[in-house]
Amino acid sequence: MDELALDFELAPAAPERDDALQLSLESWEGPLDLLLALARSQKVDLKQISILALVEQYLTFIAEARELKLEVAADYLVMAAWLAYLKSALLLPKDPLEDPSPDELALRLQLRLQRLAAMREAAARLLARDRIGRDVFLRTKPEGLRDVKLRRWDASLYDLLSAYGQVKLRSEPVVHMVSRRPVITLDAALHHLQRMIGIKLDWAELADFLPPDYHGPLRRSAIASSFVAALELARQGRIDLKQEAAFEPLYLKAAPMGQQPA
Amino acid sequence: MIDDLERAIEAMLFASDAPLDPRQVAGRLGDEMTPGQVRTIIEAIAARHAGSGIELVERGGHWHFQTPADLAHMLRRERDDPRKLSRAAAEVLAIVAYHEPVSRAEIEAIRGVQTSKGTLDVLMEAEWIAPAGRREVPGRPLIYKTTDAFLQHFGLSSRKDLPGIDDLRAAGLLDPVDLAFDDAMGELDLVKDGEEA
Amino acid sequence: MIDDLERAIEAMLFASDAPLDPRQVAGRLGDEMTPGQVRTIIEAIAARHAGSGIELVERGGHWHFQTPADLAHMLRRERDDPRKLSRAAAEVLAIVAYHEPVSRAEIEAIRGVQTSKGTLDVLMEAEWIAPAGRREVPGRPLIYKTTDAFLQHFGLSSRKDLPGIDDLRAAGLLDPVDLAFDDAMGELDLVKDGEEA
Repeated sequence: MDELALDFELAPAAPERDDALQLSLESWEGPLDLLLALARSQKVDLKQISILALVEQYLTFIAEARELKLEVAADYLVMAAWLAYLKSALLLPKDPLEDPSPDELALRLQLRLQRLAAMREAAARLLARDRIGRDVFLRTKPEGLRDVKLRRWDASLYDLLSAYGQVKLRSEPVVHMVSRRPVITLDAALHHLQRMIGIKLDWAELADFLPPDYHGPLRRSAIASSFVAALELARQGRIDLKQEAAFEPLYLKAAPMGQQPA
Repeated sequence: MIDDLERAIEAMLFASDAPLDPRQVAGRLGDEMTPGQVRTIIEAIAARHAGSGIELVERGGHWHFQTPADLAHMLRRERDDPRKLSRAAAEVLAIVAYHEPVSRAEIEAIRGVQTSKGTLDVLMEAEWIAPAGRREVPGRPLIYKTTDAFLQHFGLSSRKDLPGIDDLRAAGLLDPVDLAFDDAMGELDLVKDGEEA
Repeated sequence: MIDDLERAIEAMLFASDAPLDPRQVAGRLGDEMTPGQVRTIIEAIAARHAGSGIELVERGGHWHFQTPADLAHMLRRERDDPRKLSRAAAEVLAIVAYHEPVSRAEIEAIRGVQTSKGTLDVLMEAEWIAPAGRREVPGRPLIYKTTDAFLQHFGLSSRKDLPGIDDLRAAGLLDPVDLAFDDAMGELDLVKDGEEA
């Protein structure tokens, strides 16, 4: 790290003319860096540097680099062109209409250099502070603070009992018992429906033909078989069927005697 | 005012990555002092810290800083981490509760599936089951039973409070799934049936 | 005689592997004290250690024990500093620290060169800088700021401790060029060099 601090002091030193042979553009981080190094060589406060002299220094430096056939990156050349323009503008009689004026351009350049210099100095001072691991030291193996998670398992009595119920079910021998379901056969339904048709003369809903004491599965079975029975009787032309729309109640009544097929 | 030598030794012991003995400290100080002299200073430092939240202790002739043992509980913070018991663990726990004491093989026989060691570990960690000796059969397998913590957690005063098989059946907990479905369907409004026809 | 609470806080700060702020300490004490009360005790502990070979310091509101800087020569080991910063990285770090929050474009405007991706990466890896949201201008560029770890490493209690920051601010050297330019033009008494025109 000490080398770094040194670096900051050494780098800005502008090359003497004798050093020209050693000049290497790679030591600078861009044209502004080079300009700052050259400005420092004027050995005055950055606020008092002569921009014109600085421009001269830069242009000379670049010219020498090109003479030595060093590769000069484009951004250095762009800066050189801009500075050459600035130089001529500063030297020529002032044109009050020119905007921005060369003085303003020079001031801007000076402000930029001041800001870069300030940050470069700040970096050096920062790095020179008492730093952990170099100047001040911490404990190498602190005990550390720990968060211990206490795992708490959650389960309710219901979870426990229902789990046991499932285990029991799974382990019980599997016996398939086919339970006798209460059903109304198609024959019984046909029979019943034919009898009822004679009693009810007007349109009546299919459900009305079922005995009222049929409940649950028995009623479901009765509806199914009566429906099929109704279809059969309609096919035989003995009853008429009517339904307003799909899923609406199904109505039936006895067919007029005349239409009865022979 | 603490003199610079004492400060340096204190800092050295603080920042060292391993306990140091007086000879090592003297060496780092350029051997201008004898280990005996260094030791005297180290003891002074230790005395200065006595009764504080930091102590300098000697272990086999080497010294290092540490936090006092009586404050260890201040350095850890305990936090609850509640977790839902898995279905498999609930089954195993129920089997232990209804059939205790049982071995792992017996649990597997009842469940009809293999039981991972981890499931029993979870239940032991929860302190709901505990080993209860060995079954005197070939292989002498460990057998498990439930604990008082188990009764407490599930609000049971004794294992006898566990509902019997008949109770479970009455509560519908032993109903096969498809039968339960039929029952649920039967409760549907009958008017619906009529419209379906 | 040091009381138990002070001992506990001292042990906590000593044992922690990261600097702690009074809020964290209060939390570990079960929130029975306010962070302000804890802070008073921490300051008392720091005062007790002042002038010894161990010091308790505040960095960005967080406190940690370390060795005093003046003992560096006694403690420095032969090992190389593992964190060697390139000149570019040091400059970027300084710009972020003195101008934060700052975008990459703003950093480049000051340095006059493009900042390679690696430079910011190195500083983020060291945890000295971190993204701090986006600037609400077209393109919404990321902006960066320094971290608590930065303050710790460089021994700064807060950003106000940055060397020379007050002078730089007073001199307008932390203002953008445009702003400084307008100020300078406003003042009219431009210090121009004689060679001009």
